Amino acid sequence: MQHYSGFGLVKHALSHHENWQRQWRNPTPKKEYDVIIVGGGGHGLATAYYLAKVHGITNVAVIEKGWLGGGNTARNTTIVRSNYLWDESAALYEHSMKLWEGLSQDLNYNVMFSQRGVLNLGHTLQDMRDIQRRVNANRLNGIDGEVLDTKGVQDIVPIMDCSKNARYPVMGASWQPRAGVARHDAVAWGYARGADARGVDILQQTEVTGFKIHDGRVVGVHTNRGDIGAKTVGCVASGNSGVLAKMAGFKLPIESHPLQALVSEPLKPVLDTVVMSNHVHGYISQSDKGDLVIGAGIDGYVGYGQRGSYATVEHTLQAIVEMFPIFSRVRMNRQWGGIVDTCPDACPILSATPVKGLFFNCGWGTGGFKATPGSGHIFAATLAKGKAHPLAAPFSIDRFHTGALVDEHGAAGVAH
Amino acid sequence: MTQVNRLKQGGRIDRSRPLKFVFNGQQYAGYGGDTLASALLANGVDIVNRSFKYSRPRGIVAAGAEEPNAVVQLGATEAAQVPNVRATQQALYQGLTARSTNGWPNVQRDLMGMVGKLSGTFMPPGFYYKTFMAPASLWMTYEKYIRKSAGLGRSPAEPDPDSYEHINQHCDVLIIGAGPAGLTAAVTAARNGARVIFCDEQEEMGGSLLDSRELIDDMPAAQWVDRILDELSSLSNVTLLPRTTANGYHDHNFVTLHERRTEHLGDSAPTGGRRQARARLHRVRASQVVLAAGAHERPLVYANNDVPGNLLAGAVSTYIRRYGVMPGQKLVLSVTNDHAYRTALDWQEAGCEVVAIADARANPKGELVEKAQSLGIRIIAQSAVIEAKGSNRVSAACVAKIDADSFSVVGRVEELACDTIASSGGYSPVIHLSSHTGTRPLWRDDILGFVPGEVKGLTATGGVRGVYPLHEVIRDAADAGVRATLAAGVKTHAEATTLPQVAARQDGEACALYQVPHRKPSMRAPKQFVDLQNDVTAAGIELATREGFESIEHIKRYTAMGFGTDQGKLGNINGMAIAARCLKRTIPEVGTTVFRPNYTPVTFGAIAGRHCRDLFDPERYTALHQWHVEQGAEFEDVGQWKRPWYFPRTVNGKKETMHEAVSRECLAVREHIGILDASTLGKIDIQGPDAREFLGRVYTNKWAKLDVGRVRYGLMCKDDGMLMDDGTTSCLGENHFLMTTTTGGAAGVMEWMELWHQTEWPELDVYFTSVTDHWATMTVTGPDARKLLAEITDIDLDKDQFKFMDWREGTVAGVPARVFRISFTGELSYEINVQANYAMHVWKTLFEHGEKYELTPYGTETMHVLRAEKGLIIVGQDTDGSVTPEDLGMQWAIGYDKPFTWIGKRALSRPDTRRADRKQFVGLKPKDAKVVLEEGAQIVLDPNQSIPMAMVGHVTSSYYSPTLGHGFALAVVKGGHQRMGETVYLPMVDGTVYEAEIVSPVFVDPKGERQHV
Amino acid sequence: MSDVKEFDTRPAGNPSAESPLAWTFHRQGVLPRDANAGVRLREKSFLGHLILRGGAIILDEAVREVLGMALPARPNTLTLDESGERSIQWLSPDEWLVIVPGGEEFALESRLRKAMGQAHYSIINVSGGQTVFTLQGEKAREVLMKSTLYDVHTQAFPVGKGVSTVFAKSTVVLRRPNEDSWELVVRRSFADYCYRWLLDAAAEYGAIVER
Amino acid sequence: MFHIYCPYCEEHREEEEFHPKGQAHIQRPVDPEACSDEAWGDYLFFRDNPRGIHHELWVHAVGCRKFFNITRHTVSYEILETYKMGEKPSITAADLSEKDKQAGVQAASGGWQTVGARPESEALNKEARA
Repeated sequence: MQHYSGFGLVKHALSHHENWQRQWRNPTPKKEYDVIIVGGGGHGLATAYYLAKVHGITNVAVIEKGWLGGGNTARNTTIVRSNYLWDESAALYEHSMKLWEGLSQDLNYNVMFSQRGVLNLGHTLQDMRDIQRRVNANRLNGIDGEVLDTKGVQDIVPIMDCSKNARYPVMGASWQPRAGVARHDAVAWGYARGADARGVDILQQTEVTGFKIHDGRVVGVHTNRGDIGAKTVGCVASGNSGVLAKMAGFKLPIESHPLQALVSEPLKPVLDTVVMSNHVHGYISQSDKGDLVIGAGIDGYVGYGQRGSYATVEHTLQAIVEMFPIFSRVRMNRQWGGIVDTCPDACPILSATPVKGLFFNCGWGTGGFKATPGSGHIFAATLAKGKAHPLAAPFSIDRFHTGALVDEHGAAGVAH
Repeated sequence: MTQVNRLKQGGRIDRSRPLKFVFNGQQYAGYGGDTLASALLANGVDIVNRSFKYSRPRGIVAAGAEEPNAVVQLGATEAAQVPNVRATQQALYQGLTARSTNGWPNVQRDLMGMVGKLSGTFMPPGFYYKTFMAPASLWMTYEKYIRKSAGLGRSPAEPDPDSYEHINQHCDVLIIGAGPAGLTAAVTAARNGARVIFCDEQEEMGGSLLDSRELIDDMPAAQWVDRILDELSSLSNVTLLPRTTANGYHDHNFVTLHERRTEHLGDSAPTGGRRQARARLHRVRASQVVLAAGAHERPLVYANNDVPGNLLAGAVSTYIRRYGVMPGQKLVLSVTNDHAYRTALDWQEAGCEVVAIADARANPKGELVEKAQSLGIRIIAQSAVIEAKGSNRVSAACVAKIDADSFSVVGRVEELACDTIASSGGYSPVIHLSSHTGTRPLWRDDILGFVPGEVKGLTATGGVRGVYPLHEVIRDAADAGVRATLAAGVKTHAEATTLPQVAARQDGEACALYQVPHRKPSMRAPKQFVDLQNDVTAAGIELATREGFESIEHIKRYTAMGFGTDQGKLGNINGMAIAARCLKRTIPEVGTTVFRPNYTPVTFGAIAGRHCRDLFDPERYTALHQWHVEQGAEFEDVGQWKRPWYFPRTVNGKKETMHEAVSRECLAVREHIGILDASTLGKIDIQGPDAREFLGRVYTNKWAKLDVGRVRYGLMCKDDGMLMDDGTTSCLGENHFLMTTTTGGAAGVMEWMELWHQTEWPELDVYFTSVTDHWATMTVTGPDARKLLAEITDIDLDKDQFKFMDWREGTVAGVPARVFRISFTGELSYEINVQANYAMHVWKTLFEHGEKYELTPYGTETMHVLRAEKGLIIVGQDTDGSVTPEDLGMQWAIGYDKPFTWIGKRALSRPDTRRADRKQFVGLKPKDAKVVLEEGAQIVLDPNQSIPMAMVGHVTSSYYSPTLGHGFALAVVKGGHQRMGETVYLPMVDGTVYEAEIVSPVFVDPKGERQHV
Repeated sequence: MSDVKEFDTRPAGNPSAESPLAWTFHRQGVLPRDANAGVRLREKSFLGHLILRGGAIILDEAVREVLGMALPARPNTLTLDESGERSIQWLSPDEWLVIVPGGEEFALESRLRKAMGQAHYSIINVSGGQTVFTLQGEKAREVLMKSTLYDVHTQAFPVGKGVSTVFAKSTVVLRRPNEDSWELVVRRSFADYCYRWLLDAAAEYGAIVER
Repeated sequence: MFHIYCPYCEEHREEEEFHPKGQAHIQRPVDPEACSDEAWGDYLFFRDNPRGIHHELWVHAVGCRKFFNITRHTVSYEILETYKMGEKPSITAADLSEKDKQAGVQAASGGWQTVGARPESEALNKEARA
């Protein structure tokens, strides 16, 4: 793998940039792999990367029906935080946060993880109770966080309307300084490059059309490029997980919903943190390019169309203008939609399945991007060992039968 | 300043209306009918901006929505700032003030330009990903500078003085685009009786006909436009919307149109007179949509094609014919098609020199070619401009013979002195709207462009589907107008109206050329720009493909091509063609890009509409709201309701704090009497012979034996066993009940019951009707409640006649009332329901009589304290969707042996709901009486353990009790019901650790005697 | 149906009553009276409102007998008596809204109950819970277009139509009792919001508010 | 933005008047007590989630307040039919074209069971309509 550095850039400039290597190969599928990952998004590529790097398992293929990183990795609002309420999810996301903190160096690929802090606003007394509960829990779980009052919020975001005149005045917020945003595409590309360099085959434009199952055990997959054998298969296909599960003969407690987001035209720096409001219902940050990146809630119906209802966008921008009256004349450049796989308890599934050797990692709903490194790291361990990593254990499919849900709806009321 | 480039005559501008404007601090003049861009060109302003990555000088390229460079900051005052306005779409008005968005200290002498020259070398696509990684600690510092250099315009710093609005529209046929196709389709649909909405993004309708050389019905095209518009505006079934951009096409023919109502008049909507909205967002539900958006001309990609003076051929014609502006003196035209020859004709007719036309075709022929030849214009076949010379303005064009197949320059390079290079590489249909709902466009080799895929309810016509010759456009559009009208179900004879007469023009075939080859390979040639706004070059795309980015989506993301505010209207196809060349594929194999709304950017304000400020969200008021306001109540938002939170008194000029007010209110209730406006509680009237059975199914407890005249508290779960809502339900008649719900749960419970009734149990005879707003509810509570009420009611309040959990009817203050003896405070309480119109009368009468008892109004905060002292839960505060009735210790409210398996019951026997260590509802008594625990504080058993600590629960409610004289709390604790008397610890963020004892959640009057007195 | 508690919520005496807009008018002080106003807005307060639920056939018989009016059977329609003061509005296949002059509602309820006998139905008095706005003037339709999703074009919304629909961020029953006016049946707690919305949307046309 | 035909109001209305309520034809087990934990969990949480033809329950929340069913394509978002409670969809998996099948289009499997249309309530519904 070509090492990236500032010095390298200068060297390449002198040769007119004609000597840069491919960041990943375009290999021909082998007959069989030790592990096949279905889904070449951030989570799938991270899984492959850590399988190779941590567990030394390099005879791995990542099978992607489109282009790598082309699903939700390419369509999210890039927020990274770990201040989740319940111990189980907090542990999961904090594990991920720690990996984020060294990710650019680990991958030798600058994923532009910007720890600009995330504010979760409270507008009602109950919001504030929930915030206190979450921050207290976070602190005892070793996760940074503070409860701010209105003035504390205003100090961090002077351009926000924190006055009493607002319909739902800002009463305070939780503040996680280590949280922030990252360059979403770079995450997928960085993992792809790192995995490829360690021998992982990334098979793009390859669609899994079925699973080869013998005696209740998965032995490979059918694809549009022929059958490929595998000892272990891990599905990391977000919105399409339900479709894959159906191919393998079982159902998941998942529904795929549209989740919309939008960006403004690029502006000079005006907002240097991430602001989220469950109650007024919108969240916003500013990207390195200057776009205001704004997220909406999910639409209530099942949808694989990568688009949702316009009314959702209207409501979101109403919330943004309510919080930031100065943005009224700023213009929305583009809107788009992702397909998010939502679980009834707003927590993921990292689990074995009724088919031996077949594992699923899905159900990240609206919050999957931030989990990318942690999810890949834990799922790689699960695939390598053939049983759930301790952090994954609470997120087994069984919980929907025993009732042991990890209900994060309070923490994920607004999609992020 | 004189308008050096303004033609003496011609154009559609209004020379009788001179206007002054300011650009980059300098004053200029223009005319009514100008755009900012045409006025800048008229004044000889070459450089309008600096490019964002390389800081190169940039000029105006286009004349419409596709303009990538002339993006300016508008506004004379702070509040009226508008970032990123395209000068080509901004009408000039008196006093318009604009400036470039990049360039320091100014666009003419830009110091960043030096940096730009360097970064041109060191900043290939993706360079961010390859550097700034060491040391990790410095990344946030690097990032600060990266951010500073990004962005175009700036946000205003003050709130917008203007308002915006939505308007909902419905029509048979929506026609988008008022060029020849749109006009023809509109007039056809309108004459056939369709309800028509006809919109166009420009200041004036007419599209390409406004600068056309052609004749329609023997009159200049622009004159024909006027005639058709006159007819359309006289028809009552037609809504004409100029200055209105169709910016989003959504499912089932829902289209958003953004109408700029006052942006052509000034920085802000005119003041004085009645208030107007600055913009109107039309939300159109159209039975049929006719897309007549035309096509954008494609520039050719050659070296230094970004130097000011490089324009689109069609834009040059537009500036000359529509605005009476010469963008230069000496023109070199580089083309691949016949249509662009008109620019040479327009140029020469305006009295300036056409140096040459470089035509990429080996043997150009066609009417326009012949016309140019006959005018003596030099035509250089099989050649193109391969490089522009000049730094701040084009000084020459390098023209050479090229071979497109081998992608090479095959002849001598001739340097032609000129100040303007206009190029035309063909036309890209404006398919954006047709792909907003996910339909993939289709590539057509014959027109060298993408056309719309099939979209239900949408008919594309004219240029947008690759029909370019005017006579064919008109025929196609008339047909589209008829088809759309019929498809909309309009009853009509559907006769195509007489087609206007247009001479058929013989054009030669166009050839395919995107990037023009240079003598040097792309990586070494001077920059050949593909996406001008994002500084994406042909070399950048080549590098991306070299590094393995092979899908067009990868290439776009790696290079940022198409991510600008122009969304790649000029560059995308060229970029795809370059990628196709590098990857040795065809353009459709490289992929299509699916456009997303918006077609052009729309202000947040317009999308938000009137739903902001005072109208952001409804404020719901009870019938007693005015009284609360006049008493100086502080309000709490509960859902959309405004509820009094507490009533601070001003004593000796000093206003009580919340703590003081709440203590006073609490003691008043416990010692005398208080009154609460409880009107916001949800109320549902339930009638029918199966009402009782239905209640038994949706509530956890039993309802079979509740007598008429009695009230019962009930819990409602979802089928996962988790508590969803609670409230009391009264038996009004054998088949008649009145249910109350929580304030926030009212609508949800109503829909919940309808859901079960309509989908699972339609055989039950029962009806539900919301009566939340009909009844006003006032709770009088406290030891003196009976005495007060007795003064103004005819109801027998005798404690044995009217017992706790009874209800009675009668009058209160002369108004018919239902009175419920239920208590949320633990005190003797009467909840009075009267028709809301009479509530104020009853309330005031209570106060007239209550003065002697020190009747004290209290708000939600006191209500919370009083109920917490009694261990009564608030759903949503003490529960969070993971709490069962058993967790709450409310087994007394669970009908385990009811015959029907009520909602939630089965889930209680799942392994997880049977766990002994579930979090259970308890009271907490802080060891230190002065302490009021923090709500949300986490509970641990061992305060000395290391982080992460094992948490066993949290505080759900916590208050100071003025009655008890100490703080107390409610909490959920793992296995809490078995831990009574144990000590737990609450480690706080500041390091303090509180101790508390687990106790019963009932702190006041544990035997419940007071409510029974 | 028997075993239901009838209750006349209107007092016999004459205690002061406050319409849902009482606070709104009080706060506003002087009501708008613009010259050349495009819209005129009026609250028709203190009317009798009853919700009838039950089977169409049997309810139709009862209202014919008691009110001398037919139950509108087609969805989204409205029938009025000759005076225009009494109306029945279709709300759903088993639900209708009856509006009568204030004070008539309880007697009407009792007579309907008698007429309905033992059938399964319900009648609910909601007179305190909602109010009626009338909107008139040449710009009334445009103000409604800014406020509601429903197509208010005369072709789509002839006299005699009435629909429950979205109004800004609230809901109303919108109906057209005659050529000149629109009626909005508004929930009490949303009345202030709807009123403020209407005036804001009418700002460019000018408005007159009558009490 | 869907334009939805309400089978009770007998006209098309805007999406904002409706709420989606999840997959249609999910029947509550007749005897919950006899259900295994697994069967109960399936009823509560497991859904078809097809990429293709889906039968959905919606309510005309701001309108007639009636629940009804929609058969909708979850990729194209085309509404293929709407039908009242107690009725069965006329478009099901069997109607998928070969082309659709090859393209991986799926159909919800719930088409045969209809909530509110267990034999006893179906009879009652018929009576009510008569």
